[in-house]
Formats: sequence, structure tokens, C-alpha cells
Amino acid sequence: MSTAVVDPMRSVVYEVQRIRKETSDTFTLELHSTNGSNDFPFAAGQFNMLYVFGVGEIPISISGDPSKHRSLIHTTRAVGLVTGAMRQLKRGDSIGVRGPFGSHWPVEHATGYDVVIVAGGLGLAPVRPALYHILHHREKYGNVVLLYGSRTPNDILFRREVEKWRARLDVDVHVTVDRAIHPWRGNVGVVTRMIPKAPFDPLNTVAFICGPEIMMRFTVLELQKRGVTTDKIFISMERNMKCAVGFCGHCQWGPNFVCKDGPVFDYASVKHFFEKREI
Amino acid sequence: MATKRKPKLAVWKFASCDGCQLSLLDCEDELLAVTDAIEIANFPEASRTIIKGPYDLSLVEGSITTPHDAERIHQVRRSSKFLVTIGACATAGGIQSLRNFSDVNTYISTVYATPDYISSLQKSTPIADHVFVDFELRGCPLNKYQLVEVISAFLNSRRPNVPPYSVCVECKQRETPCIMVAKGIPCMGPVTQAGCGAICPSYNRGCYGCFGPSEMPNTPSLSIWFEHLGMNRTDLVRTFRGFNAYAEAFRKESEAHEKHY
Amino acid sequence: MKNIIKVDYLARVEGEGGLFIKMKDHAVSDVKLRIFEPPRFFEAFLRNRSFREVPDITARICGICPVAYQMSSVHAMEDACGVKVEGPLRELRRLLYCGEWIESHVLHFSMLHAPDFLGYPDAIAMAKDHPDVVKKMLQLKKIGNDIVTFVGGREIHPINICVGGFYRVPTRREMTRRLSESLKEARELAIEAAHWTASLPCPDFEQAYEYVSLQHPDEYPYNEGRLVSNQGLDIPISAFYDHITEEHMAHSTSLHSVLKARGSYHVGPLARYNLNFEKLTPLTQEVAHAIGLGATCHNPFKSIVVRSLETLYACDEALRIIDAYEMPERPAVEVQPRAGVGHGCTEAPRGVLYHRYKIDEQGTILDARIAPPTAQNQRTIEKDLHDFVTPRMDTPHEKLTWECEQVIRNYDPCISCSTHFLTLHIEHEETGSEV
Amino acid sequence: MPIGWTDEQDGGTYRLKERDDEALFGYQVGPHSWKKYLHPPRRRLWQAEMRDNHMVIVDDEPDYPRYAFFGVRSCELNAITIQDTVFTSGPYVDIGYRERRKQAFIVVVNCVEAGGTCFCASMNTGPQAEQGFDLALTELLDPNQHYFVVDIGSKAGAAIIKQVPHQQAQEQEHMAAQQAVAQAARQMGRTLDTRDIKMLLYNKYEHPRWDEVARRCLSCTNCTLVCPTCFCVSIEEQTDLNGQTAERWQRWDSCFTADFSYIHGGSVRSSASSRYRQWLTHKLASWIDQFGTSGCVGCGRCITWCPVGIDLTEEVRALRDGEPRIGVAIPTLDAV
Ligand SMILES: Cc1cc2nc3c(=O)[nH]c(=O)nc-3n(C[C@H](O)[C@H](O)[C@H](O)COP(=O)(O)OP(=O)(O)OC[C@H]3O[C@@H](n4cnc5c(N)ncnc54)[C@H](O)[C@@H]3O)c2cc1C
Ligand code: SF4
Ligand code: SF4
Ligand code: SF4
Repeated sequence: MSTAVVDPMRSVVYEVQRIRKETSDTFTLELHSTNGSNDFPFAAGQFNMLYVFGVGEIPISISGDPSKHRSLIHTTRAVGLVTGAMRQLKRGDSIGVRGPFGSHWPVEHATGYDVVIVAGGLGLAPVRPALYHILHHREKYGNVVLLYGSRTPNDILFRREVEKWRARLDVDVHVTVDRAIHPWRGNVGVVTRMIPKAPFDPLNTVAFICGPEIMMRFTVLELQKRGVTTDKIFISMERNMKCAVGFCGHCQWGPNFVCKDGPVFDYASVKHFFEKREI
Repeated sequence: MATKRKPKLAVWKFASCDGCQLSLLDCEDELLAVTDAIEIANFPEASRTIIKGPYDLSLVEGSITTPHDAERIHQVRRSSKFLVTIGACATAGGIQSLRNFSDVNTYISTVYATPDYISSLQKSTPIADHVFVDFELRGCPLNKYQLVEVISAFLNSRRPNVPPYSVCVECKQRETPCIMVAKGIPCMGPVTQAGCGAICPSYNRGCYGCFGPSEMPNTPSLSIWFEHLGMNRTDLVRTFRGFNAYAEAFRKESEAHEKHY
Repeated sequence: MKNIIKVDYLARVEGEGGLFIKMKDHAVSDVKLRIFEPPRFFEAFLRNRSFREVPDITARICGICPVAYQMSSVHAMEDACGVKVEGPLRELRRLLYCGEWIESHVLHFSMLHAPDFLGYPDAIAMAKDHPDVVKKMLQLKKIGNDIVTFVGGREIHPINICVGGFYRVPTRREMTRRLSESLKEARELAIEAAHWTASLPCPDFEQAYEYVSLQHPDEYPYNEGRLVSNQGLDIPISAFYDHITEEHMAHSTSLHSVLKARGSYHVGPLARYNLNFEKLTPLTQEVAHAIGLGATCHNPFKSIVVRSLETLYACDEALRIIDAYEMPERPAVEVQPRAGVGHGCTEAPRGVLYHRYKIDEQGTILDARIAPPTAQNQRTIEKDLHDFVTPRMDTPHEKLTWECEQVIRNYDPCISCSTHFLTLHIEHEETGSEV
Repeated sequence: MPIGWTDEQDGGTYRLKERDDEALFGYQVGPHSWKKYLHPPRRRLWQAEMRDNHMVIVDDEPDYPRYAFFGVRSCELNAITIQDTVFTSGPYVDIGYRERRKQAFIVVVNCVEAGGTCFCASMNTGPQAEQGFDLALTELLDPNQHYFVVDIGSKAGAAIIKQVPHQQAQEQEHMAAQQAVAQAARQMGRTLDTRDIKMLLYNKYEHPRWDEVARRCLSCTNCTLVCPTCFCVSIEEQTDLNGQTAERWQRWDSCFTADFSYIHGGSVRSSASSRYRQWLTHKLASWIDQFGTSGCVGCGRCITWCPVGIDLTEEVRALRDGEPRIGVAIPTLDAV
């Protein structure tokens, strides 16, 4: 009966293999296992609990390519203590990892549909694995659209990669910034402004949205205006999380635990409280 | 570790009873470990040696009560990278802030035969009213384990585990049945910040608020309950006017009842 | 030769003070023990508070000896209300006091005072060369703190003291389980401490003081007795202000207490010891003789030894109390307020601590007066400084300065508890004058 | 509690009282539930050490005490079952909980008297324990006989009974036990109407009653900490002074604290009303979605031990009163 279940609260030690500075406050860590078994299967949209020795543990989405199990990639913005300490890590330093946890972007269910990905700011990191997946299986999808909004041109995440996608003929990539800085010549304005003109068939579209809650709220409205139904809209939520396995209770959001029922939700099932305050 | 420069610690005193800084010396078990990890650079109560600033960590005890101290605290801030205020005096003005509710001049003449020698400000105010404070450690006196925790958190650049929730949480942790419920003894625990370990209820007395207001102190509701338990308004004023009398939530509550005298 | 000794910030004393000595024509012309502890006005805001609040409020006068403040104040209130606390409750109070003596004395003699004798700036530096002694003394101090925590709830500003007794009293079992063993250990450590302090190099310096302390027919004085001196004072505590007056000095310090009849006097361990030696436990007396101190001592530098002996006494006394302890039926005696005046006087680690309150029939405080020990000693300290420096004016300045500090630390001055101390218009001496 | 004592409970009050019979279990649930044993208030999860600049996770020696719980009430047994679901039924298992739970021996005492704040009858969790115990006692105080009727719930229970003097219960003794328990059910000091409770609460996210209760609520966390089903915890990092070891400690937490819902920039639930709403809605509504049962077993502790006597049954009643009595409530689409 008592098959030795691994303790879900216990971290496994990984090592920082590479650090890439993405923007002034955002960085990507590539982690390798220290016990040689470099295999970390995960689904696009899932996250890990990352532990910095002596400081604490926080949820961070996996931002790498799900088809590549070899290394584990996370993109983090330094906003506070743990993320700040994480930014100080150097190659070879240890970090604790638990995961992967949570629900994922329904990339399988989206086959045959147009896919529109709307990302705001750092929200590009958690959807990047979905985009990787879709691009790997490009033939299975209809139109693929990435609408990405960033605060300023300097905050654009994965800049070179975004440019590469933009250069592809099989994806529509549109980037906008809230505030232009010289020499930005692209769109200026909120990301939702790009929705009305985006090339997808609303009745046949699956949407993945990731970004600040307020941005997701308006994105949903715009998508609905175009006729995308709520059951085909997916959002990724953030809540305080201490355990990521449903024991700590912190991440409750309505009837859901963001850690296990989310972070990715289909909008239809949460819409009746998504708009309410302080849920 | 050995190669790293030890951070420099300074301890400063303003108007206070010394109890909070004494807590550092009262850490009998941890003291030597503390001094291993951190260099005591300026701590007159413990040492004649004064090493020049700037200091990595300053602990500030006491409230500002004199014009001279109001100047001195700015010097302290300038020479400190990280400034932590310790105790009710430094975080809320302390018991001496009771003067803030009266005229300090009558106070002076009550105590001193020759009031002219006294130079004192009208109010006793917390350090944060004067300079930026990086962290406030509450308590009258502070809890020495929390002090070690703050130092330890500072050394590891993490957040100190000094939660702002109510004393009730600690009551439950130490399994003291609530004395307000079980004995009808008025207790400030629900509006007082945890930190002491809920000592008083475990000694059969109501909490009297050493650690100041908790994060969301619903003092009006508690006052109504205190009255329901038989407390009169004079005592209500006194209850909220203790060691953290000048902390906003407690100050407002005591003033609300004073009006009704 | 420098003719001014100036210490801006006295170290290793509780609270903030400075020292200023001026020499002129090979004589000491001015001694000022400066206190710049900001005033906190306890006596003023005690007015209009309830008599039941005094132990909590007065504790905050001093974080080093809160128990003393609590004890003097509750005794004064009980006196005003005509109540006497006796039996096991009285014993528990003594036990609490033992804890404070141990903790406060050991803090002082091992961490604040001893480094002077051995030439270290502080106990931490001393610990590098004498790790064992320091660790043992920390252990001893911890046991003192343990007693206060056990009886009082926490070591600083205990919460368990009320007018009439306590909020909760321990059972006999709790008591022996928690304290017996460690106190036996403490007693051994205190004996070691006595031998160690007696072995410290000590300046020759004897003074003819008027010693003032409480005296009790049966016990070494803690919380009760008459005020006596070696020069004929013998009064009930209620006559305190009939014989002692406080002078508000313009020059420096505070309300200096003086005996109306004779002037400065000396309170604290040395006074208690010289006036009550025969009340010490046999073991303490035995150790006193073994370390060569004997029944009298007039060298204030030796107060370090006396403190260690009083620590030993406190351990012994605490053990006696624990052995005899029976849990009282009620944690406190019922006290009903009545209009009147009450006096309380107890022996704080640093000496006589006197409180007087006037309350009305509801128990509201109308007037409060407090005479802390350090204020009473202040004049004596200045006199010591004067007499100490006079024959030593040729001592190198650095050394003399340090020794002067040590003279002050002989009194373990607790400046924070100086309810009466003033902020001064500090006259800033020009550095230029320090030729 | 010793013989001759009982308790009297109401919102915000708990008083001991003398009673003049010999009842051994003549009292209701007290301040502590069994939660503190199975799901302790503080517990170290693991430690890590820095060795040559590398982190090493140090596992604690598992130490799972064997407990026998004597005098568990039916509501509490249900609460234990609810926590079983929380900690052991999903894809992840709280190993410490599971191990402590597995070894626990449970002796239930069926309630023959109900307290002033009890409402287990409303919640279908008592006063009679149905299953999940090793032994269940019903105490009976006839004028001429003081005895227990025992239900055996497990082999371990049967083995214990073998070792104590006993006799087969008579039909009429069974009946007496049933009646005594039924009597308790009728005595309940509180009731809670659970009809359609889930939708009732889901539909009341924006009811003015939340602000009213927030004016009284102290956010002191007592209700959550005394509740036998509340399971929320936080995890704290502790380090030694020289930064060589770190420990991860789990401790009880409460949805009434600000940190609980903190995400960078502020608390999601910053008002007292939203916290009370979260608590009540979780207990009575979302729990059903999450774990298939109510999160409340009707023990009444949160009512008794709320320092200002806030009573969830009253709050539910108030929320219901604004509700039209007819019609089916569906998730509102009235979101702006
Ligand atoms: C499922 C999920 C995926 C996430 N993915 C990413 C990601 O890919 N990249 C990224 O940069 N950030 C991500 N976040 C947010 C990230 O967890 C927070 O920025 C981080 O917890 C802040 O920690 P801190 O200690 O640096 O901040 P502080 O402000 O010091 O916060 C203190 C504590 O509050 C909690 N906390 C604060 N903010 C958040 C938050 N937004 N979400 C959850 N807990 C929080 C944490 O316990 C944290 O330790 C994700 C959050 C969730 C829930
Ligand atoms: S005794 Fe006081 S602190 Fe403890 S739970 Fe009750 S109200 Fe809260
Ligand atoms: S008064 Fe309150 S904060 Fe102070 S020790 Fe007692 S319980 Fe703790
Ligand atoms: S919510 Fe209240 S009544 Fe229900 S189980 Fe919890 S404490 Fe008991």
C-alpha cells in the first residue's frame, strides 16, 4: 500500500548551466541536473518551484522547448527577494527544483484550429513552450498569430527569437509597446488594439493569453467581440504559492487551486468570478 | 566564507530603557555565533571599541525626543546601509510617547524642580517619522529570537520571518485556549502583532499590546467586545494607550474613547 | 600633560553618559559625570493611570533591572492599599529577584566590567583569549534569565507580576523540573566566578563611604527592611524623603540624591555586603573568606568580587526557595484600592530603589516619585573620580581615561533607569584646550 | 475533562461548569482538535546544507509517532476524513500526514448531549459516527447503571475489546444508545441550512453582508486555526547565522492574513470582507468542488472561539435572506 511516493515537497538539486540576461531585470536560467539524469519532461505552460538556498522558493514557469528534455529553462523577472537572489546566481551554483506542476496549454486540443497567442510583458515566457510546440507541429494548425505587448522596446523579451519568428512566413507576429523609445518604429499602444485586425478565424480559433490580469481581461473582451467563444480562450493565472501541490491553500482562486487546476484555465470555467475583485 | 569581509554592525540608542539592545547580550547561546558572523563595530553598551562607519547593519533603539536626537538620527541613517529599528520605542515612540497626549511642559515641571535645564521635544516619535527605515522589529521588548532571525535574514539577504499577523496565531501555536473566550478576560491579542510567542494568555492574563498593532487591527470591533466584557471607557483608553500608544491604530482607538469622557 | 579627561560616550554602561574631568595646577578642579539620557517623564505619565498598571509601566524604566522596578512599585501599591503579600507568594517574588540579580550581576561583572581588569575593550575580545570563562559566565547568566522567564514570563519586562502577586503561579513540579538542576550548576559556576573575579588585578583604592542599604532581621535584603547605614541611619522606608533629598544640578547630571545630614552616600552591592554580611548563606560567607575578601570591603573596584558573591548568594537562596516551595492556593492576594500614599523600597542589583505613590479611592495614581540607585550614587561616583585621579595625574592619559571609566563602571551605572536624569545643555569643550 | 465538569458554549464564550452526575464524556468539543497531531502546527520539511559551495538536501529521519485518539467526536472523525482527502487522495500525498494517519487508532465517543454551538446534525456529520473508527462508544447514564455501548469498527478495535471486560449489548441497550444520540441531534444549539449552499455562496460574491461581517471580524485567524478541517500552511525559510544550513519549516497559516494572498505588489485579498468571504465560501462551497464534501463538519469551534462571537450559521442565514426563495441559481453571467 505504501509505495514509496516521492515527497512532493522535497527539492532536487540542479546546477546553473547558463545565464542569459534578457532585459534589464529579466534573465533566463538554464539548469542541469546534478545526478546525470538530464531528463525533465514537461508540458507547455507548466511551472516549477525553484528554491534558492537560504532565501526561499517560488513558482516559475518553464520557458523552454518541451521537446527538448535535456535542459530546463526558466525566465524570471527580478522583482523581490527570491527572484533577486536568483539573479545573483552564477554558473555552477546550486538551485533546488520541484516540478513540473500544473495544467498546460491545450496544444493537442488546438490542432486543426487557428491559434492566437496574446502575451503581455513577461507573459511571453510561459507561452513560449506552446509556441515551440506549435511551430514544431506547424502543419497541424491553422493560422498562428502571436500578439505581443511590452512596456518599452527595451523590455521585449527573447528579442532575437521574436525577430526570427517574425521572419517566418507561417506565423504572424505583431509586437507593440506601451511607450516607444527611439528608434522604435513599430506599433505603439496596448496589445488588445491588435486583436481586431489579427488574421484568424474567430469561430475556429483557440486563444492562449498570458500577462497581467488586467491585460488578460481586456484581451478576453476583444476576443469575444470578434466572436471567439469562451471555451476556446485559455488564460494563465498567478497566485501566491507555497507548495504547488494543493496542500498550502494559498493559491485558491474561486473553487480552483491555481497550482493544480491551473495555472492554465479555460476561460469558460472561471468567467463567473474572473471579473470579481479580491477573489 | 572566511574570505568574505564580515559585515559591520552598529547599535544606536535614543530614548529607551536599553532592554532591546540588552536582548542581544541576552542571546547567551547565539552571542558568540553572532559575533562570528558579524563584526560588532559600534555597540557602546557592550564595547569600548568604536570602529568608524559606514555600517552594513544598524540597529536603532529608542524614540526621538530631543532636538539633538532629531539631528543625530540623520547621521545614523547616512552611515548605515541597512537600518533596522528595534523595539516599541523606535517603531512607535514607546511608552514615553504618552507625553504626546498631554502638554510636555506640564510633564517637565512635574518631574523636575528646575525645568529650564530640560530640552525636550513636544512629542516622542518613532524613527521612521524621521528617516527611511529598512525594517521594523516590534516589541516592548523585542523578542531576542526575532532579533537573531532578523540578523540571520540580513546576512542571508532573505526576508525575516517576522509575520505581521495577530498574537492569536501564536496562542494557537502554543495551544493556549483563548482566555478571552474561556475566561472573559479582555485581551489585545487579536489586534496585536505576533512576536512575543503569546506569553500573556499562557499566564492567564490578557495581552497588553507590546508588539503594537497587527496588520489589520480592527480595534473598534474589539473595543465593543471589551465593553461587552465589562470594561469602562477610562480603561479602554488606558488599554490602547500603552507601550505602543502612538502607533496609529492604537492612538486613534484611544482617542475615540477619550472623546466620550 | 593633558589636563582634561573627556569621554564622550561611556561604553559598557546601560544608557548614555559621558565624563568630563578638568585638572588645574595639579589638582582636580572639576568632575562631571554627564548623563545625556533623554528624559522620559515616567513620574508624569504615571499620573492618571490605574494603580494596577504600575508593574507593567515601571518595568519599562529600565530594561536591565525591570524586576526591581516592578517589585518596588507593587510593594508601594500594596502598602497604599494596606495589603501584605506573604508566604509562598513572597517567596516567589524573592525567587524572581534572585533571577534578576544573577542575570544582571553576571552581565555586569563578566561582560561589562571584567574586560577593564584584563585590558580588553569588550567581552567578545576577551572571549578570544578566555573562551571558557566567557562561555561559563554566559551559561550562568542564562540561568538567571531562565528564572526570570520561568517566574515572570520573559526575561525583560516580565509580564506575570501584578499588585498582590502574580497572574499565574507554577506548580511545585514545574518548578523543580525547570530550575533545580540548572541552579545547582549555577551555584558551582558562581563559586568559580567568585574565584575568578577575586583573581583579577585590582587597583588599590579604598574609600570611606556612608553605605546605605535595606536591612532585614532574617534575610539578606531584597524587597523589605529598614534603611540603614554604617553612620547611624536607621529609618523605615516611608521616611526616605525625610532624610534624603534630591538636588537638581545645573552643571551636569541629574537629581543627585544626598543625605540631608551628611551628603553623598553609597548604595549597591558594596553597601549591602558591608551592612549585611552575616545574612549571606554560610556557603557564600565561606567562599568570601576563601577568596580573601572577608566581611568588609571598601575598595569599589572590588565590587566585581562582591557581585559574584551576591550571585552565589542568589543561587543558594533560589535553591532554598525552590526546595521549600508549595504552590500557593491563589496566584495573588485580592487588592482593593483605597486613597492613600504607599512606599516601596527594594534592593535592585545596583542598590536601593525607592518608589512612592499617592492614589485615590479608585486606585488612580495622583502622584509618583521614584529614586533609582544610580541617581543616588552619582555624587559618590564623582567623588570617587576626584579621589582616584588626584594621586594619579601623571598616569598616561589613555590609561587614566580608561581607569576613570572603570571607576564609573564599578557602580554598574544604569543610566537608562534614571527617571530623573536630564538632558543637559552640554558645554562643548574646545578640543584645543586639551593641550 | 474530569468527572463532574462540563462546558457551556456560545458565540465567543466557553465556560466550564460543574455537573452533578458521573458522566465521563459529559462535555462537547474543546479548543483543540486532533488536527494538531496529524497535521502539526509546525513541522520541518527538510534541510539543506552548503558543502563546498554546493547545496545538499538533508532528509530528516522520519519519525511518525503512533497515536491513539480517545474520545473523538463524530464531527471530528468526519474532519479527519476530510483532511485525509486533502492530503492523501490526489496525485500528491503528504507523506508525513499519511504515515501518522495510517497508524492512528481512533476511539469515537458518540455525543449524547449537544453544545450551544454544535450543528453537526445539519452537516450530516453526527452526532452518531458511522464509519472510520476503530471503536465507537456511547455513554449511557441510567439512574441505576452507568455503561457504554460499543460499536466495533475494525479488527484492531475488536482486539482491544477482547481485552476489556464486556458483554454483548442487549437490543434495549442499543435502543437506549440510539435514543440518546438522537436526543443530542435534537438539542443542537445551531442549525445551518445547506440546501444548495454551494450556489448560494457562489452567487453572493458581491453581497453587502460581507462588509457588515468585516466590521466585526478581527482578522485574528482564530476560526481557521481552531477548525478541524482548515489545512492551510505556509513555508518558511530558516537559516543559521553563517549561512551554511537552511531549513524549510511548514506552519499553519490562515486565509485571514495579508501574506496569504500576497503576490508581488500587494495582497489579492486586502480587505477583511474578502478574507471572510474567502473563508466561508471555501468552507461551504468551493470545498465541495475541490474535494467532494463540505469543508465544515458543524463542530461549532469557529463560533465558540471567535473572540467576538461571529457565527457562520448566522452569516449564511443573512446571505440567504436576501435570496429569492424560488428558482435555481446558476453561475451568474452578470459579470461586467
Ligand atoms: C504559476 C506561476 C508561474 C510563474 N511564472 C513566472 C515566470 O515564469 N517568471 C517570473 O518572473 N515570474 C513568474 N511567476 C511569478 C513569480 O513567482 C513571482 O515573481 C515571485 O514569486 C516573486 O518572488 P520574490 O520573492 O522575488 O518577490 P517578493 O515580492 O519578495 O515576494 C515574496 C513572496 O511572495 C510570493 N509571491 C510574490 N509574488 C508572487 C507571484 N506573482 N506569484 C506567486 N507568488 C508570489 C512568493 O512566495 C514570494 O517569495 C509565476 C508565478 C506563478 C504562480
Ligand atoms: S487569548 Fe488573546 S491572543 Fe490568545 S487567542 Fe484569545 S484573543 Fe487571541
Ligand atoms: S502583552 Fe501581548 S505582546 Fe506583550 S508579552 Fe503579553 S501577549 Fe505578548
Ligand atoms: S467551519 Fe467552524 S463549525 Fe465548521 S468545521 Fe470548521 S470550526 Fe467547525
